[in-house]
Amino acid sequence: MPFDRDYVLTIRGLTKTFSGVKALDNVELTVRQGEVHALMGENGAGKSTLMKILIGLLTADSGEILLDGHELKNGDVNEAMKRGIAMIHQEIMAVPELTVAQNIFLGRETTGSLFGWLNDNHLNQQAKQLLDQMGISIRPDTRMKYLSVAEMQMVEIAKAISNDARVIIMDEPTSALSDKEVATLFGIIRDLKQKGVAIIYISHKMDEIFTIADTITVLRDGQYIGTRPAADLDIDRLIAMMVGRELGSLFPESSIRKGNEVLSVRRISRTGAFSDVSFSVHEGEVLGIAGLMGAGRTEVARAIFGLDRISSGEIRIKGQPVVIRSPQDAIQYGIGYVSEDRKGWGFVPRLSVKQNITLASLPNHTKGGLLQEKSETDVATKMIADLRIKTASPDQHVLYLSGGNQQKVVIGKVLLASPDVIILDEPTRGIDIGAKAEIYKLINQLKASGIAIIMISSELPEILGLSDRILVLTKGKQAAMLSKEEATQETIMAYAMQY
Amino acid sequence: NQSDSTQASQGDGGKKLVVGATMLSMQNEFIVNVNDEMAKQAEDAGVELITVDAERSALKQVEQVESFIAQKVDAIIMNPCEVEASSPAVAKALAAKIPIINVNSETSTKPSAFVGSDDVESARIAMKFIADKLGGKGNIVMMHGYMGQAAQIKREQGAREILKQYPGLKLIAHQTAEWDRAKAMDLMENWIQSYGSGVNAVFAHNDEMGMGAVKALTDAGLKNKVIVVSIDAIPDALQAVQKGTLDATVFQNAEQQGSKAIEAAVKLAKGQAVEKETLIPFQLVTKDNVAQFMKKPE
Amino acid sequence: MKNTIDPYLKPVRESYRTRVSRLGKAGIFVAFIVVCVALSLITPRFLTVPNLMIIVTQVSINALLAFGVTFVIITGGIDLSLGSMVAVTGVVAALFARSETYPVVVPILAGLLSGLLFGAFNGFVITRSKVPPFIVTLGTMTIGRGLALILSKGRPISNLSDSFNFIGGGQLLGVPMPIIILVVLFAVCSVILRKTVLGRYMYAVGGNEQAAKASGIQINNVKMAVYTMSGLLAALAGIVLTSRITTGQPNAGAGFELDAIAAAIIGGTSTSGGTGTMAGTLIGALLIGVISNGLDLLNVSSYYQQVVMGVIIIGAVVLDSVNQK
Amino acid sequence: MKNTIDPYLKPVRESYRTRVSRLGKAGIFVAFIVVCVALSLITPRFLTVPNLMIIVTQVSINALLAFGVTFVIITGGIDLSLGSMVAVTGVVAALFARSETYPVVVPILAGLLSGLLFGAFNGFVITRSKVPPFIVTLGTMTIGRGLALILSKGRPISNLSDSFNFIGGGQLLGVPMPIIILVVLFAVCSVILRKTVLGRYMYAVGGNEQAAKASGIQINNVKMAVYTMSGLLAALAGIVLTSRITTGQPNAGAGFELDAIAAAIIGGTSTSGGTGTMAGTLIGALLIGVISNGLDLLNVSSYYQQVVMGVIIIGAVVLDSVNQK
Ligand SMILES: Nc1ncnc2c1ncn2[C@@H]1O[C@H](COP(=O)(O)OP(=O)(O)OP(=O)(O)O)[C@@H](O)[C@H]1O
Ligand SMILES: Nc1ncnc2c1ncn2[C@@H]1O[C@H](COP(=O)(O)OP(=O)(O)OP(=O)(O)O)[C@@H](O)[C@H]1O
Ligand SMILES: [Mg+2]
Ligand SMILES: [Mg+2]
Repeated sequence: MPFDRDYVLTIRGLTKTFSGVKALDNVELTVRQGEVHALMGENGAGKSTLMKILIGLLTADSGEILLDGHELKNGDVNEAMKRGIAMIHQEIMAVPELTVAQNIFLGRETTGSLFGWLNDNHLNQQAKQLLDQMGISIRPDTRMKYLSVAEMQMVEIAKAISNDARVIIMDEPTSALSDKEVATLFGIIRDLKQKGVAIIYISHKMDEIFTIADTITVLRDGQYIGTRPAADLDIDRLIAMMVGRELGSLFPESSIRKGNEVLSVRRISRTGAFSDVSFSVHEGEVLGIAGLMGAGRTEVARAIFGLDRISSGEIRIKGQPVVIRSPQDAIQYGIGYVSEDRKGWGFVPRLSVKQNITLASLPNHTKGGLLQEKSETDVATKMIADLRIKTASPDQHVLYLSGGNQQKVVIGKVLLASPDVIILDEPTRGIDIGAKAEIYKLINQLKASGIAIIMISSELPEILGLSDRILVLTKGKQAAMLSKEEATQETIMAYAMQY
Repeated sequence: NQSDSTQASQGDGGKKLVVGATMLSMQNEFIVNVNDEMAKQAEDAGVELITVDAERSALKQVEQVESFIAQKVDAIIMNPCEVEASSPAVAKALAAKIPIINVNSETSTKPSAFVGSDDVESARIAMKFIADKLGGKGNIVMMHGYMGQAAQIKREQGAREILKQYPGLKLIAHQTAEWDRAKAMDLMENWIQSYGSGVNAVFAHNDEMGMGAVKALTDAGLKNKVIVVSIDAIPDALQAVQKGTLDATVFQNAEQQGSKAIEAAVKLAKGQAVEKETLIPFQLVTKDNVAQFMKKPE
Repeated sequence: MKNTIDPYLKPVRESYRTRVSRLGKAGIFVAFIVVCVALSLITPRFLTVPNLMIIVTQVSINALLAFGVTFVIITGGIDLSLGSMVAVTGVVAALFARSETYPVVVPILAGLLSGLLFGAFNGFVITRSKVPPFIVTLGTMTIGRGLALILSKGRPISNLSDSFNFIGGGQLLGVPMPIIILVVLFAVCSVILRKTVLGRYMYAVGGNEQAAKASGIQINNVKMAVYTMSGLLAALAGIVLTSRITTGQPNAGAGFELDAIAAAIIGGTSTSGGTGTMAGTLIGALLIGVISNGLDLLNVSSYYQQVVMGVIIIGAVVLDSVNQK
Repeated sequence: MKNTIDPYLKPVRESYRTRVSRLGKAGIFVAFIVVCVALSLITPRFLTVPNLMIIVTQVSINALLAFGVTFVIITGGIDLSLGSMVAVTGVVAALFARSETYPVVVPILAGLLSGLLFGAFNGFVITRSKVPPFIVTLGTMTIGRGLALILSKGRPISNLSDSFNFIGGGQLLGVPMPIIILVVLFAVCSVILRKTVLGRYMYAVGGNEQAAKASGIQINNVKMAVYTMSGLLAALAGIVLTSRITTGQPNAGAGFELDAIAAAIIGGTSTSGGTGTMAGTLIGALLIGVISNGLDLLNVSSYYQQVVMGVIIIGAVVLDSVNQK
């Protein structure tokens, strides 16, 4: 490929091996000044790895990176940052104990050495300016640990753009954002484009890609598949490039008759989180819960599952009022919960797939007090097959699985405890389109088997595609309960933005 | 014989006299014995005795004496951790015009009075016994106390003095077992592996370690071939000497040290003169004379 | 989805994974073998049956403590009170073991009970308050030392019954009792860790406490269990030690906690919790024991012993981590 | 990565946030005041100027060590070699401080240099190998003890010059030198932690090493810096101690590391890294000093002292954490 002065960034022949496994194999990527270049691929395709090499967090085995035609030193974050690369990381890279301002300017406090002096007032002012410009109302002197995931993600964005970089990598910047913040981000991206900044944009949300991207490069399984102008592609063709085949309809039709009531809550409240929420779910029914970020959906789920206490109200299981003090109680009453934060509350990274899957129902696999490895393996193998979890073996550490498969492991764990009702909180966050389709299929299967499902999601298509009824929360209050027929994107948003 | 002591120990103002005592280590049986005797004598004399444990730290000891000074006690008894490092305590007490008595061992700064004995001498006695037993010829191993502590240094010094006099005695190995019975047992076991029956005698810096060595040798069936001698004459050691498993120990008179120390403290507090140095001699304890050292059961 | 080539299905990955986990366990084992071979070459006295027997006997006490603290560290905790528990339980056992007053099971049970209570107290404070285990067990370390001194009045308790002294000093079919106890407890602890629900929960709690909680695991019960087991194992160590030296020593065990924790960490247990094996811990304890024995055999002067000991331990773990790369 | 940010800690409400952080600092301070008031009520000898002076003087050595280890713990590390560094540096200083052979700055510099090298060695091994700091510093703890004995030939080094002895024993305007040194170093360490880039990076490295790395921070430099500073502060403690007891003592400082770490943790530094303040550490050290002094004043018998000490320390931290709820 000839050198082109339009190309601010050229990556050629890049290969990266993790202990014998090729995560990237002879990958190339060329990015023009002022373009939004989407990098697409399934979970585990190597997108983040490529970007981490670019910013210098990982060292490539071979290949070259040219920035403005000059080679970029391999594996040196400082050098990469100095030469104008910034990155929003997929995993939130925040120091919880430091403030927002301190996080934004971390590593760039002064121009001096380690013994330079700090001026936090100055940092706060600068941060405030920056956040105001972005239209974010977060106090710069708030400690990072008190922010919601969404707010942290916005701070990360602020951090990246404050660097005056000429190439900004955004690795799933919107995974925790709702439409409002996404719109803000896109506004920022357009501004940056105007200034000639190149953006490398990674996301699993297809609509975003076609809204913002100029060019799309696809990786599959560590291999470079191709680069196309976004205008030349549509969703189906892009998916075909990513997964190497056609994908059917995302939301298969399902017509299952709903059965008896499984769970109902009446006017439950938790001080400072939500109040007077009432709903019920029936066997074979999917109840969607929609709402904006911070509407309190997760809080409702946690309270029902016994992770938090409710301050008033009543929870009934199959018509019987129950008191739930801990997840153990909840599990006993037949409630399952898949957290929106799978790293935090979902799986144990250093336990194997098998061990994670059986974790919530372990006593079922004992004989004479001893664990029955075979029974565990049998059950796990079946679950791996049922949920199509892609893992080399049941003994693989979950740590090494891709996001989608980690999610399925958590779902498998919850299923094994044979719940009557499952609460799925953002079940497809950060998951590629193929895995999403599988999770949707799975939800329908569960539904068919008579399980009641509560699904919390920020993705309206998902809510609309799967739910039989939709509860909309706004600022911790119940704004509406919509039937499948009443619900459209517009009506949901109208209720969600009420007050 | 102390009928007038209660009255006698009122200070000038008629207030009860207060004596502060800082002890090397209250985890050491010998020191506990000294302190028990001090407590008993103090009670008989109607003196308030404040005992603190320096836990073998000279720094802590200096601090404790500082604290005594701040509390304005009438006299201080110090059972020094170190010769040099505990000296500032003496200097500070003297500067504050509070009499300070060293009990059991000395410091380089001379206190108001000294009651005790010279550790070097105890080791000389022990080693001399070994030399005599072996007829001036044989292989010896030595177990040190915690390295760098005054007692360890002095006991090593005494042992080496005697070894020099007997060129036929060879010190084939020496190692610390940190005053500890279990560690001494491990060490002896390892030495047995190294030297087998090539060892003729063991000198341990204290009885605890001596008892550990005895145990290891007994287990290995070597005890009757190897002489073990240690220092302190704790009850366990005396018993062992009586049974013949420990060949000898060196007796220091805890009771005398304790009572003489209190006596000196009370006198000095009241401004009376005392002996500058009260030396309480060591005595070698062997099977022959062990009976006279054994305490009657309480 | 047949066409999709999934990186996780690649055979290479499997082999990588197994290689890592194999090495993870093997790493320190290799270092251990290196040290042993070196010692055998330097001195012929090292590799003899009696000497190896002695090493294992000597290691047994530290290993028992290390097993207990391995449980604790796997859950993300720490136990600094081990040494003091050895002293307290040893003194308690000795008080009941004096010359044939009670049958030997009484001192054993008394010792174990005191260890159980001590450990349970640690667990109770740690689970009910938010005080970090480091501070709680540092506190009970001091408390325990005081208790041992109070109970024994600061003096060794001797003249223990022969049957009691058999525990640490006797032999069964030519094998010293401490070795037998070590082997049995190693088996028991391995089984608990690998084959019971409790063991699995330890890894879960240490690996991700929140996920464990969300899986319905009673975190506090698991923590109570590990600290109590640590207390019980310390009691066993205390009993073996007391019996071995035929004396209840109030100042026994000082500093043992560091050796035990070192054995666990050398053996691959991570201080951040969630990983660790009993086999690794055993190797860690053996490594420390072998070095200490070797240095005595070689008659390295005591000042240099300390230097060499430190260097070899760091060196062994460096070797281990290089191996794992 | 155990420090996953908990999205549920949410309530971002400013007021709540500041309340928490204010209490976080105040908690142990309240406990400290409670202990002081209690002691003043029990014994009139406690609240006197000379006694308070003595307490602070006595606390100074532990506080200096605790400052250093606070840096280390904030970055997520640990330093068990503190006590040995005190011994080595004290011996080195004493070797150069013998009766007026050199001007007093020579022994001071020699001591500090040896501490710097020792600490830098810790940092070097920790950053270049993957060996956990616990093992590395446990190893150098043993090595250091051996070195101190080798350098001093196992004997105390005495007859130090008066000018040297002034450092730990002298007074300036009626204030004991150790107190002055303590105050100065407290100020310096606080400023480093709160006002310099290095301090900020310590929090970052301990709070989230990945994030720190991704922000272009040279993790290894920060770690080298904290272990080196820990060595320097230990050297200062070693010099003060040596001067205070007018002797270079090869066995000095044994066990000091635990007290120093305890002071830091009592003062609110979390062993998992990322949090901690110098003021908290100072209060932690003072609390330990006050309790120890109080127990001596009350003439609590030494065995019970240990029990009471343990109980009060756990109690104070429980009080602290209850306060923080
Ligand atoms: N540190 C590591 N050690 C071993 N394997 C790794 C490591 N980091 C990534 N991998 C592997 O490299 C491959 C590519 O991972 P990468 O994170 O780049 O995927 P991705 O395309 O960003 O996926 P996602 O969409 O889920 O974020 C995966 O198979 C992953 O398991
Ligand atoms: N920045 C904030 N300031 C104050 N309170 C907040 C903030 N963010 C969230 N909360 C509180 O936390 C509660 C729940 O937030 P959470 O983000 O978990 O809700 P959610 O609807 O599940 O949103 P999502 O899952 O999309 O993040 C809200 O009721 C809100 O009061
Ligand atoms: Mg990624
Ligand atoms: Mg949510």
